[in-house]
Amino acid sequence: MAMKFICDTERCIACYGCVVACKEGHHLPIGVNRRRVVIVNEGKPGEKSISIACMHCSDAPCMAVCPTKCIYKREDGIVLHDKTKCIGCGYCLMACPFGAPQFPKSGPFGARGVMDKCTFCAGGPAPTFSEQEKQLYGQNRIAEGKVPLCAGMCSTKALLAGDSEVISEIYTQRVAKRGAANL
Amino acid sequence: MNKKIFLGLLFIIGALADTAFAQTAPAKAYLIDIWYGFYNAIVGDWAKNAPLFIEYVTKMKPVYLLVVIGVPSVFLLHYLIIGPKKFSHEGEQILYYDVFARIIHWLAALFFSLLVFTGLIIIFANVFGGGSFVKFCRYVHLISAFGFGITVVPMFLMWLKDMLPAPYDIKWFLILGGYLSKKKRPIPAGKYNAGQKMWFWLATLGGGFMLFTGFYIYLFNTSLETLRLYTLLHMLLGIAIVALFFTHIYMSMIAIKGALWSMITGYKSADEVSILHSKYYEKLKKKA
Amino acid sequence: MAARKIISRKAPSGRKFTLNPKVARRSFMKIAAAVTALTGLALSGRLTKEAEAKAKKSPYSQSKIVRTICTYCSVGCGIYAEVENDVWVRQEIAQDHPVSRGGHCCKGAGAIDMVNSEKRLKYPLKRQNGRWVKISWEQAMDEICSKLLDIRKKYGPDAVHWNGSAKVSTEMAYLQRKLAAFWGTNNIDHQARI
Amino acid sequence: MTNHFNDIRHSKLLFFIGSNAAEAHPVAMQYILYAKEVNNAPVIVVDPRFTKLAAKATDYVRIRPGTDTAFLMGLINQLIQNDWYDKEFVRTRVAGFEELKKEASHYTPEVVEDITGVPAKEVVRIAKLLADNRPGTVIWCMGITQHHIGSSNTRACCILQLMLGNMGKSGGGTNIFRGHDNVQGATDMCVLSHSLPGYYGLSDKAWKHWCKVWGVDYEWIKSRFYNKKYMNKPGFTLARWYQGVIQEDKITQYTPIKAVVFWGISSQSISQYHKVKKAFEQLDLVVVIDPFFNTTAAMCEKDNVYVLPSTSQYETEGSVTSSCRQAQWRYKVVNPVYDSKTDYEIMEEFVKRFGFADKFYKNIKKIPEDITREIANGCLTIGLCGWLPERIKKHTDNWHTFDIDTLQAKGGPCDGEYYGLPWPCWTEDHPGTPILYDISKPVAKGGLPFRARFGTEYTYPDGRKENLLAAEGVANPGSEIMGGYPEFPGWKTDKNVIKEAIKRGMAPFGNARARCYCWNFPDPVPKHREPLHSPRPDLIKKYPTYPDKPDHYRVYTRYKSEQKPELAKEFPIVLITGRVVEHMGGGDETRSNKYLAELMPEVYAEINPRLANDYGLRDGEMVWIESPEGGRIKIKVKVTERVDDKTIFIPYSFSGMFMGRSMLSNYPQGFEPYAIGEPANIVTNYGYDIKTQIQGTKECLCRIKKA
Repeated sequence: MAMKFICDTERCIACYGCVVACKEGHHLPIGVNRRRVVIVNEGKPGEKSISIACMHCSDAPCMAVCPTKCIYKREDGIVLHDKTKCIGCGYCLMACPFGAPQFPKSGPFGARGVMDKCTFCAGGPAPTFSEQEKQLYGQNRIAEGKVPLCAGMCSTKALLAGDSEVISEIYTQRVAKRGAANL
Repeated sequence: MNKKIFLGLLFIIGALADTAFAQTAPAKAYLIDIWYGFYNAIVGDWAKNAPLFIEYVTKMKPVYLLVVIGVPSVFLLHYLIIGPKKFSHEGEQILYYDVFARIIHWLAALFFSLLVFTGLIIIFANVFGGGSFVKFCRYVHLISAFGFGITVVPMFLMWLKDMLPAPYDIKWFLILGGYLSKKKRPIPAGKYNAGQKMWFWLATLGGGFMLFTGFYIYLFNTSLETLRLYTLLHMLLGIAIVALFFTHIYMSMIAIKGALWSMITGYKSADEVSILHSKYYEKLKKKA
Repeated sequence: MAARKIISRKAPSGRKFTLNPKVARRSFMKIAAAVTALTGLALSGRLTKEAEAKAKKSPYSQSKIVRTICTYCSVGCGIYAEVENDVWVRQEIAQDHPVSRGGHCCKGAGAIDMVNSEKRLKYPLKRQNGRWVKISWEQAMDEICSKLLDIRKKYGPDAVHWNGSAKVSTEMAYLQRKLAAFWGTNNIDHQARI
Repeated sequence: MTNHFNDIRHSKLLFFIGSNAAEAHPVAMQYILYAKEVNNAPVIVVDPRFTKLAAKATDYVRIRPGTDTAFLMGLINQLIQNDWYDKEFVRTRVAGFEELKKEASHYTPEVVEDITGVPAKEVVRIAKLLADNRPGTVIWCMGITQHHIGSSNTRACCILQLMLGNMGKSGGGTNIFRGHDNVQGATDMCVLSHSLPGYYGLSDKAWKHWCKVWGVDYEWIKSRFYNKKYMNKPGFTLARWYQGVIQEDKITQYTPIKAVVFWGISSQSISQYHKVKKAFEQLDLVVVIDPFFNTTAAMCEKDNVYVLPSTSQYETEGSVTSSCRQAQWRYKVVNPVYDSKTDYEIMEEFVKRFGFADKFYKNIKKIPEDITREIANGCLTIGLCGWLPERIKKHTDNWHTFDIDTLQAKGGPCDGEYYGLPWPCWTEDHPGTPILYDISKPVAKGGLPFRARFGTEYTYPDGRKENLLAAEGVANPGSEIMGGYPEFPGWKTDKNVIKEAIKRGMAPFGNARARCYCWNFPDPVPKHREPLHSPRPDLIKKYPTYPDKPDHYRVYTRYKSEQKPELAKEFPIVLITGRVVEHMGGGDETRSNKYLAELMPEVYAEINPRLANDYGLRDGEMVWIESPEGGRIKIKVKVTERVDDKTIFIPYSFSGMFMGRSMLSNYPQGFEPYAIGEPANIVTNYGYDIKTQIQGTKECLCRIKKA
């Protein structure tokens, strides 16, 4: 089992619903974008957009390079990190293909604070539902049995979140339906 | 591992694959263009050097471990088998380091040691449990870098002349500075021997390069591609610096009995200079 | 059928509800299946903090869910507002709303900010000598109404123009029109004009 | 909207004209994309700008701003010429076809190409697409309405659907995505200067009906007015009220306006905003009631302004009507925060001090439920009789029981009813009318014929007589009269008449034909007229505007005298405004949300690379944009191919700057929005619709200067 996101680019309309849902839900500071929307060919035919966050890679490069070994993988494939251990070195950002790790400028001398990234709305290593968890990682919706905010609030249901097998099945079906309709 | 990451990428951007089925925008944009558009916008030049970065950074820790454990153990063996060199500290004294040189040396030494130790702590952050202690070390590393940056300049200038390489340095290297024998034979070396020269150049120029790369790693305001390169170089050079740093400490504090005092008082005994810096001693004698 | 499994899930409001099977069959499946995956996960007990999660199912134990409607555009998206001690603590996903099905654009996703924003106007203000002065409601209403009545007396009821709103409830909009009628003017308009 | 959002799932074609649903109505996109994906429906987007919606289109048509009627008439002409129109539908349910045919025949593809810039071939192709994919839906927004011929534009859209026979069908219809969350409700309540709630108008009959509903004496209401003439005369509109203060155009009211109340509305949405600001300085009193400190208050630089903090919508309750005429109950989430009061409380404060509280609240004891009941008692014309507070609440409480395909509840407490009881909801047990003019269902089950509002017969100018009632055999199932019938006498004021009609399976307002020829409009059949400020001086002679209208909502409105061919020389660039997804309306709310402000922190002008290079402008540079009326704004350039090289686009949701000057010092400390920018409406031009006086912000001219 591995939790994953898929963004259906044919459906994504770059409404930024996922971005604000995430920020508002987890009370993120300005400048920290756990999720962002990338638009290509803006204003031209072929304009497409995609919503990107931590992809919770099965073989996460960030885990490999972290000097504090604060990034870990849960059994369900969600990649989380321990903010109390993180030192804000930035290696994870250098290793990440998606630019997922975020660094608020909060340390002394404008240094990077500790890393922040998408938690798949699964909180962090702090006790579930504790004040500390809320402060550091935001909501822990997975523990409540709820879907991540971004996918739940996606206006066109472009963003899918869940077990990779299930969502890729849905996605395949969707594309197949589209294909058949266009034959 | 890289293969897996790429597969992951394909999975994600595979979301685009259905453009092949669906009718697209009015004037057809080529699927491959869109794919590359996304790839460039999201992944960018990650594939160029990030896999390399990941590979080397993960391998760096054992190398450092090897250096941190290996170098001292070699010296321990040396100490046990060959033992330190002993010189008489009585008799004629030669002024080796003036007050200015000593102050600069010790200031630089302080910052440099801080840099090395905090650097090592950062590399082995998981051993120290990460968190606020290591974060504190990061700030110490940063402040020390500024301190070292200020002191390294006069140090570089004051020793530059004596640190220029000389032909007999090759001979020094061939006999490894005579540290492998217990005999007291004059060793070919000027005011500073080839080992010291090596250390000097590494500490000043290498240190400068460390400052440069470190500054970018701290600011994080250049492209990730460059940052990865700088980080790698920072870490690679760090290995050499840590190794020589340990050597320097061993040599000055243990390998040559009483050598430490010369940097405190400024004087070395003629006995010591005549053996370890024979060429310089000859020069001095000639002058006299 | 995977979608079937989620059909009788507890609604966030605590009420049992049944989704129309047709709903699940349609493209609604996407998010629904994501729910399956996650609830399935919760049940498999492989969560890191499984024991703690069991003890406390929600971070807001005293909260209740209020159904309300987004205030931005005319699509009328549903919102589940989670309220605890008269504080809107969290905006939940109204996945079973027949029109929006949980969807929000960026404005709606931040609807909670309408209440919690620190930029909210906090007290009546009056501009005096070029500066803003805090006044009481009583004073504000007294001054405004006496000025309005003076203008009415001096120039007639049509000297006041009322601008109503498309952002208030239908009832309130009705009262705005009624007020203009009772005031004695047709000088009333709102955003629908433009 | 004649249909509802979910019904778009059944569409076989989507025709957007002047709508950017992807930014203005993102959640509606899930149905639009569903139709595109599953029905393989062509998505045709007609817009001067390549919008985010156009990015999802299958066919994008770039049109010159202000020429929608010409394009639509060109399509209609193609449908008629090629016999692609729905002959049966036209025979049985449409009136004035001959007149339409005559007028439309002028708009050949070549003529359309000349006017709109759309290639002639493209016009034929789109017409064929429309004809081949039925039922298709036509969707529009302010891109269609905000023109001086906005009312013609909208009618042209409706006529297009009539020709295609798409009216009253699932998947068809004319779907106007409206702007604000409750603009439909507020419009139904006619917070408008030309009508009383329920679109009753301002006639004596209407006043008498409402006096009866309110339980007040008609004579008393009359005594409140200056005189009876002003009771029946439409008042100033939002678009031009400020002329009542500055009087640049002659006003036809006995007094200038001395005080203005802004209740939950931002002023920067009014065109020629610099003149509105001038009006603020001449007013004796400005009252601003808003949850946020809005621009209106910041623009008043005289000691004449009061700002009252009302609560947000989540701290009060009431029903809201979404674009598809469905009511939902917006429950109160929390009690009012800070020292703010709900709108109802503020209203009470006003009414109490005005001294007519007993009359005003005669039927209203419990707020807001009793108000809903009073509305249900009064608004018979649009069938709000069934909108009881309990029913609306029941629907909202059980929204999960409604089928997303038809919006009909299956089982549960609302079994068989349509979500939100889309009006007309004729009686207390009527399920609502999800699709207007649908004659496949009985009226009692949500069916409806066309309204017989304009008599039973009409003689056209050429002497042709036509029966305006629907043809024989065309009526809702179960109707007592299978064919056209006139409206029931007294149905607008008597609920029993409505009940009686429903019982007989008939619509209270009759069963008629939809008119293509509206004799009560300046242009009975929609007709292209060049924008007042046209970039094509050569076309002005051929398609001139209307004569000036001396008393248009109490103010002289220039048409003919404003349309000058030489203007385009000095102001060569077309300016259009529009929405961005991050901000709403005037943006005072959304710019006070830090996340939204972060996403869209500043205003910009979209300029085509070609135009930018001609003026030597680079991306991110500042530019002055100037309007013929003297408005000018300093704004950042965004070089993009979204617009063509004759047009620039500015999002209108910004304020806080004024002609290059920051107004931040006018905000009390701590209440400034996170993002400020120049209001686009400073540079929007003169020009108002001939019928409704909507402002023409989508057909402006401007010039640009490097800053």
